[in-house]
Amino acid sequence: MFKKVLIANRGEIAVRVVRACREMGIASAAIYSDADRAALHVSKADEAYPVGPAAARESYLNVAKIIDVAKRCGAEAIHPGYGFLSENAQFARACAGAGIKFIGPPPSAMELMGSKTRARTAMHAAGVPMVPGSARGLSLAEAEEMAAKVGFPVMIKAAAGGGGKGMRLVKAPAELKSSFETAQSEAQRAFNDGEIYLEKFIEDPRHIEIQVLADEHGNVVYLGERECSVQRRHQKVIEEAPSAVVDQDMRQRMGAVAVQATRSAGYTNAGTIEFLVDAQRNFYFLEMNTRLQVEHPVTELVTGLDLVQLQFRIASGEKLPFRQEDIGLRGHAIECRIYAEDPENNFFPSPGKITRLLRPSGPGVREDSGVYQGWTVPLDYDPMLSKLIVHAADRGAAIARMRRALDEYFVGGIKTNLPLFRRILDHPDFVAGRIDTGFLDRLLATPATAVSGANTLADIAAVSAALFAATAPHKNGQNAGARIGVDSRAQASTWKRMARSEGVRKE
Amino acid sequence: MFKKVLIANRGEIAVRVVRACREMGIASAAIYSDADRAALHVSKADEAYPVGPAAARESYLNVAKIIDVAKRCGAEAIHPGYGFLSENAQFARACAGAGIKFIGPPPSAMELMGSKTRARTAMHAAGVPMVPGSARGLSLAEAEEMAAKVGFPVMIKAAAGGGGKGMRLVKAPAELKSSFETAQSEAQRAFNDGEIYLEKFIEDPRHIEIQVLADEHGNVVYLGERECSVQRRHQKVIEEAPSAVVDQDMRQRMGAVAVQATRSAGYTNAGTIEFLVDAQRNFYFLEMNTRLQVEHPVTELVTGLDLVQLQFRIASGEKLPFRQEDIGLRGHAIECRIYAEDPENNFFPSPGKITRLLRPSGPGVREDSGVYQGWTVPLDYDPMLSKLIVHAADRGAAIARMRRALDEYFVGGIKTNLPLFRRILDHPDFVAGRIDTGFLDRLLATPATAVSGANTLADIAAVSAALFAATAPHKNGQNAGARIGVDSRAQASTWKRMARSEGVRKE
Amino acid sequence: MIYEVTIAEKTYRVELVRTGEQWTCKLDGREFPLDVVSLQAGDLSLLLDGKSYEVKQENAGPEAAVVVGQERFAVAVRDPRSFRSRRRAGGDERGPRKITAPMPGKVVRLLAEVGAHVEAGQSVIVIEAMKMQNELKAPKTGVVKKINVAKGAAVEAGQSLAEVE
Amino acid sequence: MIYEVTIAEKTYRVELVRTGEQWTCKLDGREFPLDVVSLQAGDLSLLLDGKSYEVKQENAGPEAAVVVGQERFAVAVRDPRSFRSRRRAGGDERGPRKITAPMPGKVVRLLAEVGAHVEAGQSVIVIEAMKMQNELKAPKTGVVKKINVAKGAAVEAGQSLAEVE
Repeated sequence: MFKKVLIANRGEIAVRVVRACREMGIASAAIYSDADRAALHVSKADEAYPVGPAAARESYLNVAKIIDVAKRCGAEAIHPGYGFLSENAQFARACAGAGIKFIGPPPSAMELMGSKTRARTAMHAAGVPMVPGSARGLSLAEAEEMAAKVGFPVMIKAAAGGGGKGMRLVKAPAELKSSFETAQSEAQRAFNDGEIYLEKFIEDPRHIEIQVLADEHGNVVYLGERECSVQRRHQKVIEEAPSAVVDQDMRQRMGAVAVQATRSAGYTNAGTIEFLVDAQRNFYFLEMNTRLQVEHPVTELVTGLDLVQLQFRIASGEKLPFRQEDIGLRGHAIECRIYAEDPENNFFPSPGKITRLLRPSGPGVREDSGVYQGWTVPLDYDPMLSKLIVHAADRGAAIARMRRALDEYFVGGIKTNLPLFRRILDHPDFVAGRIDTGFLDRLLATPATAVSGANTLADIAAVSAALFAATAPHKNGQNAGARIGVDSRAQASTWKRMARSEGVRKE
Repeated sequence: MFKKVLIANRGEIAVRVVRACREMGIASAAIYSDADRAALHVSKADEAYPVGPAAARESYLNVAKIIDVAKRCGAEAIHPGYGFLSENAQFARACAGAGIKFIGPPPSAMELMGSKTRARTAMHAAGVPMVPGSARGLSLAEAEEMAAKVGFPVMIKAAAGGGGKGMRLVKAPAELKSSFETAQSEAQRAFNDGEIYLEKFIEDPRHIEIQVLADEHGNVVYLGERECSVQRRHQKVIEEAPSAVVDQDMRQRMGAVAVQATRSAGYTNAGTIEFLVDAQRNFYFLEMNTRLQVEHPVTELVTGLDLVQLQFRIASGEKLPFRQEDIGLRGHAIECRIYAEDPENNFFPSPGKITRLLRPSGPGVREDSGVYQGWTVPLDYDPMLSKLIVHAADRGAAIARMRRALDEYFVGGIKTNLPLFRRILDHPDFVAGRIDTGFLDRLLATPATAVSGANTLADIAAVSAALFAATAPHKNGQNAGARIGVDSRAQASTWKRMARSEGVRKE
Repeated sequence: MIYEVTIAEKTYRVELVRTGEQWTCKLDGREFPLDVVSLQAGDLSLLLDGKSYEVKQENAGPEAAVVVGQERFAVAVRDPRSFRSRRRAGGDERGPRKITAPMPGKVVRLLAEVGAHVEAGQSVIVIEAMKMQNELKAPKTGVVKKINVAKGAAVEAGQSLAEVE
Repeated sequence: MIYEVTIAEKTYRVELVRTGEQWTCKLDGREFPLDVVSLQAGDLSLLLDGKSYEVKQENAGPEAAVVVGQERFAVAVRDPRSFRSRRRAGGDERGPRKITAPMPGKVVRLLAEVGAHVEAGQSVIVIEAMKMQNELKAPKTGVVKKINVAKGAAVEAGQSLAEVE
């Protein structure tokens, strides 16, 4: 096993990998930009080295600098996390060139799957079911032609894209040009590659993906599926395992296709095959993510495995410690991605200082966080704060548990999307498992309903707001030092005991 | 299912039960003493009612008051947690008398098992293996006689005892009198019952217990064992599941005995049969705990079940939703009991205000806590703050995970036993599973070894202490407002970048 | 102390009287039995008729908010003697027809010119931040009266970028 | 600023110079490269030769302590200009031969009388707190010189209960 691993990432995934290193006795080396000196992953790692200015291109995407740091600090391997350089084949090659193990697939497989167009061709050849569309990059003119052929609506995608960036749904010919250009410029910015292709848009599909693990000795297994249909702007918001619509038979068929795709790509380490599933439960290859997924914890909870630790074992040349038949799924897991964004304001990012952070705990609750109370969320990167994941005996219990966990979660100082999750988890369609990639947009199109008992709650809010104002520490004048009693004994005044017993009587 | 449940307890277990209620859609009613108005279980519950002064006898042990509150607030059932009234048959009878369901076994079974002496007689009759000793309460004279018969060392126990209270090991005749009297007065104080009995002391036994669940339709299952051998003064400190010495065959034999004991006692709901296991892996009945155990989470993690939710289902008349053959154990779980006590000062309780609380999270980590940052731990009750529980694929991975979780755990303002756990988890005997009830005393008899690299750490401690002093907010004089830079960008000064690159070179 | 607290257009008159550690409270004249303790700064435990409420203070953006249980209430607290709070109270009124930057970022495209007619909801400006492009839409149907920024400009949160009239 | 920090009988001389947000540091004369940021009050992130250390301030009991990574260090900080800190530094010295109550509780039994000979480690007083009885032992072999409390008395943390000489 490696003695030291450099983690070429930041935020919750860097912390996640540091934890895996700590548990395996591997020294962890973090990197940080000038914006991240005080970030959680820096203080949690055994070592930390600066790699440049805040702008990702000059730090977390700075291949030469990162390789240099890895060599200087004696790291034997680099874990790329997700995003940033995790799907960058040149980076993987640079690691190999520097004698450092890249913890992920071989560059060839990354390139094949990294190009959506080449991947489509290869998967098509491997007999993997595909959505009709172009198998290569298109000019605007070609795109218009192809769109006419397969018929609107169509989906425009960046060949180098991922995470919804450089991706646009086009419902009518008139919208094609501006969407094409927006996607192209976004892709150029995000991936430095403006290649765009086009596919028939499947109405209200489910997004279901299969986790695979492949060692470097030819063993490939699948770890069941993840249902990722709750999305906004093609960004996953909630993921769960297993899927409400996948039975054992469908799981085996999807798994077999995923394993076949993995083998045919010469793929190793952890990977994910994403499928679109239509209303008849037909599944079509969407893309392969050649890295650890954000949502890997739901698979960890239902399988009882630690995917990051397995990534280390595979990368260090070990064989998979189990076979397909050893893998069982127990219970149901759900993940919510907590973002610093304002649900009341079109989900715009809401960076800033976290003044309060109350985190859920107790049975079946896991939080993978990249932040802490007092941390100022920088503008410069993806606004995900943490992932809240629950595990329970079945889907109903998991939903109830997630509601409970969300009730315990509080972030002060910045806006987050926490309120959105409560709406989703209370929605009858979600509870019934009737979800597809259009579910969240439909939900957001309907106004949030007022809560029952809102009047009492509003009264309490009003009184509390006054109390906070009256006891604010910075407050001057005659209220200075006004405090709400904290000594509980001092609270047991006569009139309050009276009020309480009245309360009891009123029950 | 019940609409409202009153929780006749405090601290982490009250919060644990509130969470189960929330997840099952049951309204939770908390009770609190004057010392606990600001306690976590009060703010987390849906309702909360005062039951009297700080002294437990006047509040949490006040049967009449608690029943009265339950009736007034319309609770259909009462969950007693552990400790306090959880094993008090009169309380269970009072609940029944008031038409309130007591969530636990019938009073008759509590009384039978609650009296160690009657329990011994009954279990003996049921063919359960026993440790030689007295089957009934003894006078001092009788105790001396019995001790002479079975031979020293002997164990003196309070018939009504539990949790090590009123329990004393006596190694020689000379110690018998004072130990007998101490145990008796302690038992009188704690349980208002001075009955004392005596048993042959098994040298260095393991303490292994079996969790059972019995519904009210005659179905009884066992949920595997818990190894609780790491104890100090007969108080469990670390528990784990499964035990390193229990194989499937032994598990089935212990389980069969436990189920037999449960049936013969007419027992229902959750219970635990404690066994002593000697070096030859013979097991002897120790006692039955007629309530939920502190350490129930390790069983929940390896079985994937929620014991508190199952307690509710059983109490509301449902049948067990599974049979023995449906129950499987996955992975390994370990629990550490975090106490407000000073390991450097003979583990005396260390109540006070929690000024900082940093809690572990991430993969496989669960915390069941009864406290929060800013809470002042009262003198009046058991000093347990929370339970830290981890789950991983095997025992080795679980130990590594617990070490990692402990590294993330920080409690400021009061002393805790956190440092003790690091010593235990690093001890080769614990790592090898060579533990018995004498393990911890032996460990504590040897001085803690200094850490490697202590010099550098001490340098850093010295510099940091000076920095804390220099930047202390209350500090007056010319240092007023001195601050350590928090804006990371401001940190990237030339000389520091230099220092860093030197650092890199030194690697 | 007397405060005027505005929540969703409704204004409450909250009268607090403190005697030692004790508070008594009148809400719009009604006696409001107050059993409250501070758990930590910005976090209250409040008991009312036996019901337990945890109330947390959230300070996001210009307007304050409190969270009661899971319900979030935007609040504007006005101390009749205070001046500053009057401005904050204004923060809750209907906004102007401006297009403002909801967070710091960079203007990557302008989709309309001054004088152009725009439909309500039509995209006018695209800003990029945290690697996401976001289209800022016209708050109403009308004519673009002003555009205060150029393509490529860095903008601050709350900065007025354009006006539609 | 100059501080004398005592850790396990060793005293360090720490010289801090602050220029704006920057700190430079000398430890016993050695230049100590200081790359430090405050994560939150009482919590520092410190980088030294690339190694990352999180340092937390713990204030338990009379003596201060800092935790570096997982290692806890009892520290006595002495500001040569400060008076108060001199007393705190004293807190780290060897204690007297007193038997003191380590926490508040109630005396439930006295196991020796004034004038009695006791062996080191022999129980002298039993106090009960949090429902646990704890036997306070003689710190040394000798004669019980004083007993300051009676059975049933409530005692405070740190209170001197008896003396052995």
